[in-house]
Amino acid sequence: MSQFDDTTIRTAVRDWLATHWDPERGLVAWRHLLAESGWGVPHWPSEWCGRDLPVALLPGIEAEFDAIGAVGVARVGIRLLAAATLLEHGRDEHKARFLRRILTGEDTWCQLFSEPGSGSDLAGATTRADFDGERWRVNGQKLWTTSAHHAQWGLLLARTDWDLPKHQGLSYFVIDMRQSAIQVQPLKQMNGYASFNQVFFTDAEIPAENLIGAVGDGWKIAMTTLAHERRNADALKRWGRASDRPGRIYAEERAEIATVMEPYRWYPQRAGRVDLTFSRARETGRIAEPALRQELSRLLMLAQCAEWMAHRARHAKALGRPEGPEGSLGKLAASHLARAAAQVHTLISGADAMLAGPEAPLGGLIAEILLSVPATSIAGGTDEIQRNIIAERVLDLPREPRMDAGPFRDVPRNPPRAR
Amino acid sequence: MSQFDDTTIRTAVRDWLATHWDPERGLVAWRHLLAESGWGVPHWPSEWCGRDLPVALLPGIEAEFDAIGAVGVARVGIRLLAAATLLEHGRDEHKARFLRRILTGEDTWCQLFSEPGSGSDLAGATTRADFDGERWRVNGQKLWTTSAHHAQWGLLLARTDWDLPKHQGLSYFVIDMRQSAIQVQPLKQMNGYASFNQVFFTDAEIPAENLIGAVGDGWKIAMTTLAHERRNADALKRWGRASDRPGRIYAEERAEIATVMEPYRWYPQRAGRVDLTFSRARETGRIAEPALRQELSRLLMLAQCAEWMAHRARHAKALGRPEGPEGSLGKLAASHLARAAAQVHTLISGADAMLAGPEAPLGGLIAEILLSVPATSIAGGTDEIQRNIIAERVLDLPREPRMDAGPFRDVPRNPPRAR
Amino acid sequence: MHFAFTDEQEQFRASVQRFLRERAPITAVRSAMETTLGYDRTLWRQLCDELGLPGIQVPEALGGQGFGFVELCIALEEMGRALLCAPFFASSVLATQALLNGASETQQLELLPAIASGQRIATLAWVESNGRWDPGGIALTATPVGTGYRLDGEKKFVLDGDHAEVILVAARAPGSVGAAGLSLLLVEAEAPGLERHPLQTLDPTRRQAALRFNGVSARLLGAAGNAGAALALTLDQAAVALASEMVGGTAALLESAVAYAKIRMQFGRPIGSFQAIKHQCAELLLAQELTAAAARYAAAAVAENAPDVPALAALAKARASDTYLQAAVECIQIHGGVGFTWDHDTHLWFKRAKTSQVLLGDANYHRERYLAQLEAGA
Amino acid sequence: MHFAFTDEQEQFRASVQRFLRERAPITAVRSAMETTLGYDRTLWRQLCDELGLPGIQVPEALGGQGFGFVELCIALEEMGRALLCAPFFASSVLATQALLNGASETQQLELLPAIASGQRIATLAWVESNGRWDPGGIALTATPVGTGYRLDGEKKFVLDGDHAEVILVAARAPGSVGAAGLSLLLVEAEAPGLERHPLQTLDPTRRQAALRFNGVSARLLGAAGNAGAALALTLDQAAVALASEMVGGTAALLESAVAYAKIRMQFGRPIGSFQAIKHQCAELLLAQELTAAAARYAAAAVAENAPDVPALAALAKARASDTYLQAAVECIQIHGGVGFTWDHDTHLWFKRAKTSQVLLGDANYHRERYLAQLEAGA
Repeated sequence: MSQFDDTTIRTAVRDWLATHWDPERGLVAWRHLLAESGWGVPHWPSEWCGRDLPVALLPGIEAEFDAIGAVGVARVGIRLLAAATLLEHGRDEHKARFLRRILTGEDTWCQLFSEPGSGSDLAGATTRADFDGERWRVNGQKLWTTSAHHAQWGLLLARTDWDLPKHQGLSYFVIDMRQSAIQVQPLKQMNGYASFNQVFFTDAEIPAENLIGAVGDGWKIAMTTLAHERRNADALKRWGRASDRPGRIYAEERAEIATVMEPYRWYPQRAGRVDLTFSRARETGRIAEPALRQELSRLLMLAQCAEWMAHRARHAKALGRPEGPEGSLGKLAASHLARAAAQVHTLISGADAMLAGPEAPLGGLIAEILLSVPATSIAGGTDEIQRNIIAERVLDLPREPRMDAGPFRDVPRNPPRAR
Repeated sequence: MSQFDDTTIRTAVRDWLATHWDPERGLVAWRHLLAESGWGVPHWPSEWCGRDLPVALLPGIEAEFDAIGAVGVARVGIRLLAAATLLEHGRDEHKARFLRRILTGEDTWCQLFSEPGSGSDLAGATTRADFDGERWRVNGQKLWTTSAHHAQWGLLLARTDWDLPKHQGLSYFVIDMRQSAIQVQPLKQMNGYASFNQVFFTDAEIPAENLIGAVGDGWKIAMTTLAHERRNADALKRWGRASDRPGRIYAEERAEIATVMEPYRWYPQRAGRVDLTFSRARETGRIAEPALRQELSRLLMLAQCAEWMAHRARHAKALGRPEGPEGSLGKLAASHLARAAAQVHTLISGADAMLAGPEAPLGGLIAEILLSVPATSIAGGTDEIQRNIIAERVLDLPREPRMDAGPFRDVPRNPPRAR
Repeated sequence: MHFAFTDEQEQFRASVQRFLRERAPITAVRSAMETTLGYDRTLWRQLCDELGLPGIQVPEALGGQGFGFVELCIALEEMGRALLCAPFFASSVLATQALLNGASETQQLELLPAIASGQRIATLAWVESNGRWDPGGIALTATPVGTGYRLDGEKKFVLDGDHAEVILVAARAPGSVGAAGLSLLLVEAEAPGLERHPLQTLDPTRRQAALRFNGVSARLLGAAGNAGAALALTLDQAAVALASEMVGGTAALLESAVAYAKIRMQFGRPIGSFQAIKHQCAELLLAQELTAAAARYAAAAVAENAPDVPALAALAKARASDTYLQAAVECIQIHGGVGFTWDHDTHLWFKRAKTSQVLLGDANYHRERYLAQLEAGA
Repeated sequence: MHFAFTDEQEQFRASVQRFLRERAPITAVRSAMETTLGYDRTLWRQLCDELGLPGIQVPEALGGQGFGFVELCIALEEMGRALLCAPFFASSVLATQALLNGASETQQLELLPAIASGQRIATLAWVESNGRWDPGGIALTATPVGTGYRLDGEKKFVLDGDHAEVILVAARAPGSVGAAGLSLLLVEAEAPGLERHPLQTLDPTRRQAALRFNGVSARLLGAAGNAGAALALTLDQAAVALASEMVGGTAALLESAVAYAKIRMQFGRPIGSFQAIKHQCAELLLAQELTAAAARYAAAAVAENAPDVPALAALAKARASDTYLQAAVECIQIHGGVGFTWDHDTHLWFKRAKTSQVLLGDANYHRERYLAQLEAGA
């Protein structure tokens, strides 16, 4: 058997862990070891902290880590999207400079794509980067930037040519967030959380070598980042499972996860918490109300179907069939679910639905659901965009006539927002 | 007081009726008398069978007719739209030739606007009329033509210029339906009725003098016809109230009404028959089912609101305020009502909803409702078109980019349908 | 029954609208909702002194403006549109109507002038922790003690209950059940044994409180044990009033959504040129027109003491519950991400819509009531 | 539980689909539905001889193909797509499952081969004029007479009941109530005292009949008074089977709507380029994917005799009732006027959808059942 045999590999990693794993080691030092050994990201290229192993072997390797509670590389947050993008589009100098510190968790990253004037229409970005012969100067504003307040690096999509059609005039940069020309302001949401930031650039600087890909490749590279974002959306649900074992390294990992997961604390509520409806209906006695019963039953059926639809898509993928439409369909189903769940929670809570805070139902959790659900049909692509995607890419219905095909300079767009 | 005083006028008409009214007279002969006297359409110009009286006096005059049961001019069907259109856009020779026979009921008319390839997009008509120096020759196909099988005359919208933008290349004609170059075929609907026709033209002829307005005025004139159609839609509900009195003239009127009303027999069912839901729910005992109660209550509320909305619009109009958006809003509400009513009828009928014919609920009426309701959201402008109208003309939202603005010859359109 | 407002009524609406636009813009709402008191006393005084709104429907003989219930509802539409943050609904709708319906003439003469002038804030406490909106759910007892009564029990969801100076309490004779045995009683805010506890609400522009009555002395209003009908009427009238306020709020949301759809550009076009947005707005306008018709018809019915007020109140409130929330949800959706931010104003209406959805009973409750009314009448 | 079909199952689907496309196009459906018999005997024989469909899920020892319930449901999806006009559902689903669930082995050996081969058409008669789908609604009585039984009463909505040769009747012992005392009995089509009366149906592609039993002799199947569970199981299985058929019908409607939206031009564009149409189709696809997932999961559960079949059957049927009708209504809407004409085919699926909506219980009924199942299991 070759070196790629599952048993061989599992033996190898088990031996290596037996020698090196020590829960009292510092988190960063341990991850440097992982990066050097290639066991942290064994499917990455061997010259970049990996071992060139096929992805299919990852579960076995992870199982060996899990078996003894060994901590892995930094696996949460935007930094993963950065790593995936750099691996695909970065030059060797970029990989050398950034990848290892991503794995060790020394650097956090943020994604600077959305703008006040371009939400659904991401390619309509108007934050500009102008090359002055020596370096790029960035001016504009980004929005919905998670972790911008503690990130070292940002993945920036900026317009570098205004005479080309909009998708062609964008370039992709790594920008150092620690400069005074960048101001980060938290953005409070209607549910009281402030999970995102606004980022203002006033002649912020990027050295020439921080351009990723070629000038004008920005849209293509951003699509890579977003594909990984979608792929990781499912993973988010599994994130933050920090171990509660004793040991210095676990404590450090818990702190890391707490920081990175902070913005996502309300995400379960955003999805409507269908899981709470049946039990709440029984506990409150409202399950006896016929009109509620219909709504509740409809909701639970929808939730069950959405789960099956997702399973079925995953199963078909596992059988090697094409991925199919499940991305946007699943997202749209999640939107329907969240809205229906909010309605059912309201019906169950009755007058109590008017309350918030500790004295409110479930210590305010129901109120948090009611105030978070409206984000589901917007964040990560509105329902309207999902329906367009399904109609055009799954059902192959014709596209609408485009009004933004010419030089971007001439495309009607939103005026800059006052600060 | 002037001759326009209500009392004076009512006395005048009462005297005239006392002298002339005779229920044993023939219907057509009586209506010729009415046309000569001007009392049939007193608000029309005195040179065209009228008396130049203000519309406000009509109710009083009608009351005098009603008081003794005097029959009026032919008031039902497309002929009224023809009369309104000719009065506004016809030349004197047209009025002289057509108006009187419309009032006497000697001629029936049909409207030849819709085509297989142009439904929502009426201005996309491709039935062509070409002038050969002497007469117009018509080729093409019309659809949804009520009464085409017995009409003497048709109001035809046809394309006379293919190089102008689509609204400008249409002309408006009166066409003699009694020619062999016109074939009329009944069109059966999914509910079993055949209320409409398809009309095929193969070198059908129109003399030059039957052009209404100028060449290219077709769209503008068709709008006049359609405005009257909408205005008369409400009146339809009151049509067909033939008197059951004895007397030759009443028998003749009943026969006329039966012929003209035949295509509209299923219209009440098309609207969903909300009026039957509450009583049926009680009679079947289904009103005790909680889920049905919610649906039924929601439906009855909607029906009540739609009625108030219509009242409110009429009242505001009576106060001299601008007509407002009630046309499309009312039509859209009627669509929602019809669909919701069909659902409620289904819930009430349960297993019986699977039946049709004499043994089915209400002798098949419920089945007829279920099979007729789908027409409500299509006929007279689809829901989608109504929403566009509301959005653009009431809410003033911007129009979509037009793909059909150039010469009609170049506008993408449906291929002709095989016969 | 009238189907359109008179010119006088439209002028009245315009004056209230102008006043609120100038004195109570949304920035003022935001400031007021964050104060301890929960509203702006200065603005309240202006509302009283300049427009006389707090007693608009109260007869002049009782210190009011002598207009009718329709005018009250017009004012409420405008307050809903402006999202007025003030104890108007508690004092001028709930408490005022309870007194008009349930107190004796002498008591009305004594109590209403101060409330109608806006000098004293009153409220009505009827719902309890069980969350039942119908008077049958009342458990708090009123026990005769000398010439007065002693109240024992609790009330919850009392609008402006933490700061109101006059508290009308619906209570029942010990041992009674259902709509029988109910009385309306007056409690002063400072009465011994009364504990008032502000509730943290989803909607920061409408305060609520929980009240605990530990042997609180109270004064009977109207006849003892006979307040069931007056209370039921008051709640029906309040439902119509709330529906009117909700119609105004819906109008504000619809306007906001449409205005944004006209200027927001994506893909080189205003988003309002996309059918998805267009048709959503068209359907929302339809829902709003239908609901507004219901609320206005119901208001006229209340003004005329029509016998079908219970059915019409249920209809108006059920429709308003659905329509206001639909407008709030869709207004956020059309604004996209920015509509979900705190700094954007839509969430303030959303929170009012969400609260109004259940206040005085949700749509399911009122749909059931409506059908029961039809059955009783048929 | 599996979440996708195996390659073998997909091949089976393709062969059924091909067969139906070639031999039973919609023109053939139109001809068949207008015959007196209501279906095409030649086509039925081909269906039996070439594909062996009528006994697909019946064990080989009983004369069937020995495939499972999942394969049955795959075939039903394709029959729903093609709108097959044949007594398959009555004979191969209702009657066959009733025999498999409720007859003794000897009886199965005697009766099933002829049904599984398609030689004899059978049906199940359980619903009566009261329209109750649950076995508790049965009133027809079976009175023991010698070694047999005498049936008195009536049945309604009996699928293919006017021409079926074998009629399985659900009856109750005189005096029994609810699910107790029920028996399954066999009646020959020509039995004296049996009056069969075809019902005029909304859906001309699925015949129904009313049956009157005036002292009809019948033969007991299984144990006397003990058929309640078998009947309930049969109805759950039938609900899953019907849901599968409905999923296929929905697919046909969705394909038709999308295909038309791509070619129909209005305003110089295909109507499918308008968001109103696009988004409607996208939502319909979502509804269909969700419902298909439910029907397929439920079919697998039946195949595995899973304990939650009652809940899953309720779920699949409730969703299918809503989704199929939605597809039918919107397919007509997208086709516009032409979709309302007799010559256009959409109305045929619409009528099947409308009938299937209530057949075996409507969505409200099954939503209530689903929640009751969850409560019982929680």
